[in-house]
Amino acid sequence: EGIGASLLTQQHPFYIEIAKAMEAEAQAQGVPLEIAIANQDLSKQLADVEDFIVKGVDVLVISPVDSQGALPAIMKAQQAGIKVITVDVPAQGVEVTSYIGTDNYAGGVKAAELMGAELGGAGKVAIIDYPTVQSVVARIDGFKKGLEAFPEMEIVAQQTGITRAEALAAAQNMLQANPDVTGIFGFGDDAALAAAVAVKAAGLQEQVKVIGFDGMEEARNAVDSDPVMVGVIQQFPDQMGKMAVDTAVKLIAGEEVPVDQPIVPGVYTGK
Amino acid sequence: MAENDDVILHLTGVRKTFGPIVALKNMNLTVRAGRVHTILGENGAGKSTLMKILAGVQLPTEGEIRLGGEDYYPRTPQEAAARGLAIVFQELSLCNNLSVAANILATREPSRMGFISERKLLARARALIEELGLPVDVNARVADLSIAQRQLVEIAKGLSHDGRVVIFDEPTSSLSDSEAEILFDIIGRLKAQGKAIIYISHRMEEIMRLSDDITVVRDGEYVTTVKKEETTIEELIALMVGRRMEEIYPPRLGPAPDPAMPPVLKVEGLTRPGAFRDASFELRPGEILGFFGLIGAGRSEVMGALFGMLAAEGRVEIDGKPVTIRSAAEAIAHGIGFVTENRKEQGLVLLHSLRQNISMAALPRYSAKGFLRARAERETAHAEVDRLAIRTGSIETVTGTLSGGNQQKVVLAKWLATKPRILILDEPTRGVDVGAKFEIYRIIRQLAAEGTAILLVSSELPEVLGLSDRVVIMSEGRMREAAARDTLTPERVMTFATGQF
Amino acid sequence: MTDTAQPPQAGHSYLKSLIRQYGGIFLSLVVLCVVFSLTNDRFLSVANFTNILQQVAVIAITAFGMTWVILLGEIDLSVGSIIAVAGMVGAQVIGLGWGFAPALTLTLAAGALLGLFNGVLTAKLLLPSFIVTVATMSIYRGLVSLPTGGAPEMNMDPTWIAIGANSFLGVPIIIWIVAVLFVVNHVLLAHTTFGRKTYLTGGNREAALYSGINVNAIKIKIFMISGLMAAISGILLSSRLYSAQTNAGLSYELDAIAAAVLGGTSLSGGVGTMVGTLIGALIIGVLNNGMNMLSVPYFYQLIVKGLVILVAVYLDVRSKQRQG
Amino acid sequence: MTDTAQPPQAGHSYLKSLIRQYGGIFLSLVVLCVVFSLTNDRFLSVANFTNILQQVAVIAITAFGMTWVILLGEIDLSVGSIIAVAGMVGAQVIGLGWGFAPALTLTLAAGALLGLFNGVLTAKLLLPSFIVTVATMSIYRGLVSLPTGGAPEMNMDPTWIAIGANSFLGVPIIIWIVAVLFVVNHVLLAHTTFGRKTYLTGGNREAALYSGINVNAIKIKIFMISGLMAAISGILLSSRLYSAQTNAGLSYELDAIAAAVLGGTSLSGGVGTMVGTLIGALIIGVLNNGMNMLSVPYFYQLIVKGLVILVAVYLDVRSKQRQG
Ligand SMILES: Nc1ncnc2c1ncn2[C@@H]1O[C@H](COP(=O)(O)OP(=O)(O)OP(=O)(O)O)[C@@H](O)[C@H]1O
Ligand SMILES: Nc1ncnc2c1ncn2[C@@H]1O[C@H](COP(=O)(O)OP(=O)(O)OP(=O)(O)O)[C@@H](O)[C@H]1O
Ligand SMILES: [Mg+2]
Ligand SMILES: [Mg+2]
Repeated sequence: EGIGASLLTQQHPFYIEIAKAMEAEAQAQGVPLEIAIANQDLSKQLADVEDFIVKGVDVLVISPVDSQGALPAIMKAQQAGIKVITVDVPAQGVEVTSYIGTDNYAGGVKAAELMGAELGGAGKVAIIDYPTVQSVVARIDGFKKGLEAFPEMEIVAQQTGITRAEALAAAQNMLQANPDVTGIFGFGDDAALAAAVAVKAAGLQEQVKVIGFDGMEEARNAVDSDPVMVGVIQQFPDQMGKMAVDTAVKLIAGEEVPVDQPIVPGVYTGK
Repeated sequence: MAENDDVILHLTGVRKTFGPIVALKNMNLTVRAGRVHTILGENGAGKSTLMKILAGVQLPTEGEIRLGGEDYYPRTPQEAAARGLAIVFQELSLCNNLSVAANILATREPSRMGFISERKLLARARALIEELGLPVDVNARVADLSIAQRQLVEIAKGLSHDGRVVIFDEPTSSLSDSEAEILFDIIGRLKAQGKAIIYISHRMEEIMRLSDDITVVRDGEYVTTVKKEETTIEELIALMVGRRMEEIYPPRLGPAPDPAMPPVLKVEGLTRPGAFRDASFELRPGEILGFFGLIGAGRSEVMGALFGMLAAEGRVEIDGKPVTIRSAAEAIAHGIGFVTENRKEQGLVLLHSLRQNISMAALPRYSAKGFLRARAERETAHAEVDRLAIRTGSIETVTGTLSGGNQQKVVLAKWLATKPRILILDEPTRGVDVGAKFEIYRIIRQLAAEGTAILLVSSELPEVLGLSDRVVIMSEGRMREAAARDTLTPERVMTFATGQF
Repeated sequence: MTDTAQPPQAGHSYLKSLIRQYGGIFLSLVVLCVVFSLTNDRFLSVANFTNILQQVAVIAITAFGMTWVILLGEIDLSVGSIIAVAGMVGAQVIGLGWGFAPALTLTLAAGALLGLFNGVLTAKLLLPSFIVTVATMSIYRGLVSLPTGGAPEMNMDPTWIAIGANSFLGVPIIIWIVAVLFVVNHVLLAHTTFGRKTYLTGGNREAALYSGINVNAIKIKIFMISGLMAAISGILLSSRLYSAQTNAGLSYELDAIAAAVLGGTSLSGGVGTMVGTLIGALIIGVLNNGMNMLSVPYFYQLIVKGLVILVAVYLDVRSKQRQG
Repeated sequence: MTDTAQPPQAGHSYLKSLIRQYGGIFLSLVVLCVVFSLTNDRFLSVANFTNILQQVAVIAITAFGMTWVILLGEIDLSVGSIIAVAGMVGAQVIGLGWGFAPALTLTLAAGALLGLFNGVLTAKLLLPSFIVTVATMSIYRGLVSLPTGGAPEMNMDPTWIAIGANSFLGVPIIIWIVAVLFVVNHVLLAHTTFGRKTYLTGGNREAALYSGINVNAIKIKIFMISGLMAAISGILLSSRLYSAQTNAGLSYELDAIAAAVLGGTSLSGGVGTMVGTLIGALIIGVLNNGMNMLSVPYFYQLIVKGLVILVAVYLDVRSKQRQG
């Protein structure tokens, strides 16, 4: 009966938005919805899905902790006759009924284009990454690919900063080691906001521009008010969540749904 | 020493250092089959260190050791056991969470391909215990045993090795006389079997009773070896401490306390179910009240209850005012000090320096608005180390590295530093050498003369009779008799203590 | 007084002594099961218990190894990272096309080797095991990411996957493995001289030395057991996930320690049993599963989980005080 | 024999005894600094040391509190969660418009209260602190997420932000705070009866009881100190981040324990100093900073960090053995 949703985290505004939008839509449609949080742990996600199977949900909405690693969870659900929709993070190695998500690679390219425009096509860039998350790796790959269009731009440092505190330390230390950096790309809002703090703490606000990814409210406000934050690639979690529930409802009703439902990210540069 | 063929163990010039500390300087020893060879020396003279070397626990720094005519430098306890050496260690080395049987046969459990036969283990341990005649349940967990019973287990464990040389390092320091008798029987049998026995003790009477040969050590150095028949207690003490000592129990200084004086402590009907019932007595300033009883009589529990560490019912008055003491802090605030019987567990922080141990029960004295008065603390520590003649490098020495007897003196120092009005001494001279005992007795006398009221719990009858003004005798948790010292004879005391009156 | 360091005596009164010894936590486990069955009809089903056991397998096996370490009075914080390393070694060897048996062997060897490293540093260099394994936790976690740069590695070897997916005699293979490892660890600890030496060493290191126990050798062996158990956990995990994740097993060391301590193992060494650890792991597993079944929101799950652990240990401590 | 439980004696030989007591880890710290200066010119600059100290502040302050707990022979795994709770309480109170002073007061009170809860459970109910704080780690982490459902909460109060951003007499306020807290904790531990009672209780609980020390009161107070220090860390962290993150401080407990143990605090209690803990925290901080400066990839950083910790403890243990 109803929809089971397994989301990879609940400590990120992006996923909180998705969860909120799903709950709102489920209520509007009058369909039961249960949400489990994997807390970035693949085996917890598998356990959550197994528990959904025992409970007998009709549709599984899942944002995989890992594209490949979610395979057994998805296969188990499908073997139990449950239709699977992936949200935000695609699954690899298995066909799902539908995928709803941002094109992260394209978003990364857009971030590079924005960076190039802001820096006038020349300068030194630092990156804050999160190498164990595939969607982030796609963003970084897209960003690097996009920068190739600017021969006078150079990536001089790349460090990992998973939480906001870690990102702050990484940004500070990169700026210390490379005082001629003029642009920082943060893999997410947290990384970008932390980088902006580091830039101001180092007194480099005239020199360094920061671009983020996700585009949640806090980051958009920062773009509006903080000259260091020049822009953010904006995802649309509210659309994602609503679309996921709508798709699930259609599946319960036995309707056909498209296999791929991409949501093109926007570029937010303020007023 | 002619009969060289009987020599089993022969040491010459053995030296052992721990960093800058010299524990053994120049030690010689010749042990013969079928004889009990006692090693006598002050606390810290190096006796236990020597035994640990023989047992394969420590290696000598220098020196020659020969066992049965062959070189003997055991590197592990197993090697020592294999070469025919059995040892009962001074410090208890039992595992509290395991059963008596598991401890006795530790590492030698009856097993097939590594699987222990629990049935055979019990049977073998029981056989051994029965053969030795020890009153211990092999199924019991060591943690549930009294210190005396643990000591018996330690003895059984040591003797479970079949040795040509059997070492006892202060086996009687926590045994009462009746249990000690069992041990002496065992030693007699071992001797009859032709084994060589090395015996260490500070109790002169038992040394004279058991020994054939006696070797005296001083400051880690061999002094001399004498035959029992050719010496006296007085001579041995003189050899050991380097001076003559006429009287072991110093006489009281000044007059006996006036019985008409109001008591500083009055206890009426103190009862703790399962431990003791109806304890009632009075204690006057300057009085030494002895508590005698066999081990397990419940004396320590009475003291624990007085000190607020154990719950009990009854009436306690201090200076004529009824008090309820619910914690050690309250007891100390009333001027009570408590030299506990188990120094390792209740007495000392072995990791810490002497200075920190000595000040620990008197911290408020060294506090100015919560800050430590370091200088005052150091001065007290120095004064107590001097007064008790504690053998230590400095007041900053880690207490755990001191010899057993010196650790006991630190416990005493700790409570003297609180300047108590009422001082409870529970087995205060356990493991202490004769010279130091005399010092401690002298200090007890002096405290009494200064007006301190003293409760002296001891399992050594001579000690109780030698020091007390009055004596309380307990057995099975009840007071059997309280009488002035003059009215008591050792026989009379034992009658009450064993409940045969 | 029962001997808490010892497993219950065999014989007809086994169940009785089991209840006496594990009264507190056993009660907690039963109460949890009853509460969850009353609130959700699907909780009490064979399918769901299979679920729970499968989900708890990784923690339980790691906790068996951890019990040894804690009994010695030591700690092993690196097991979470070893779980990840094991999965990665298996996946890499399979990737080389060497097949299942070599992959299995090398994975187990890797676990034992990493444990050996912990043990040697602790025993021979006399470093505190806490700091040694905090350091190796970081080192092993770094190592696991080197072959793939942090990305997961798929491992679709059919035999490897069968471990986590198939059944034998109607019972999932994972559960067989947990059962066998439980029995092996229990027997080794309770009925062999090696187990006895472990209790002796953990209970009183000096006494063990005086008894001639080679304390260092025991310590090294036990860290190897811990590494080996973690490696087996890693195999099960990667088998269930069809892949080796570089962040697999993150912070599992805490769950493993919690299971052991919940089961009555004392962190100061010398006291504890495998039975207790198994019950401890089951409590954690039943709790996670039951709250999922009740759809308790995530953050409330964290709170409830903490509270239940507190209540369980409290009951256990109190029931032991009563008896003693 | 030097007394390892005590800070060096005051006086002209202070530096000498400092070097003797902390020879091993002090050396490691110096070597690390030299290596990083040689490989990167910008490492050795006032700006960078300010950086390091700011980054290390949170760990150092948490570790000061942890040192107290470990000295007692206990452990506090809940500090990471308390860091997060503190940030959230501050942000919520600011959000209510009550202003800076009430926010600060309530945050500190919250930290002390959560510590009190740990302390009471450990001391009064006689539960092992490991399991108590594993449980409250989970409970507090759940609580922190309740007000926002897991989202971060902005805290743009100008005074709050000033703590992390401004300087006083040319030195960042954060560094002043670390310095003051170091001195306060050091003096409290080394020169007051409360500190002495802590050492004694950690060294031998029963002997402390018999000496009239109120062991339970000490334990409760010390868990409150630990909670308070964690709350201060939480304030600094949220100030630097302009917001309260619900996952703030995750796994910081391990860093704090590592700093204390690296600094010579013994996990079995009774031995350790604040000076040692500060050096331990600095080693961790310098290491992270230096490797970032050298652009060492993340996974290699993990490996190097582990190795350096091992070497540092090894040197320390060896230098202590040498002295006797
Ligand atoms: N591990 C050690 N480290 C440092 N010093 C030690 C160590 N073991 C023993 N000592 C020192 O060696 C000396 C001899 O100690 P030992 O225990 O052999 O004395 P003992 O003759 O058995 O005394 P007692 O009669 O009090 O038992 C003492 O000064 C003691 O402090
Ligand atoms: N460390 C201990 N652990 C557990 N039980 C103990 C311990 N010490 C003593 N007991 C128990 O307390 C009871 C009395 O103890 P104890 O033998 O100390 O009596 P006592 O009258 O004080 O004798 P003594 O002072 O001669 O030792 C015994 O039944 C014993 O089992
Ligand atoms: Mg001795
Ligand atoms: Mg007694």
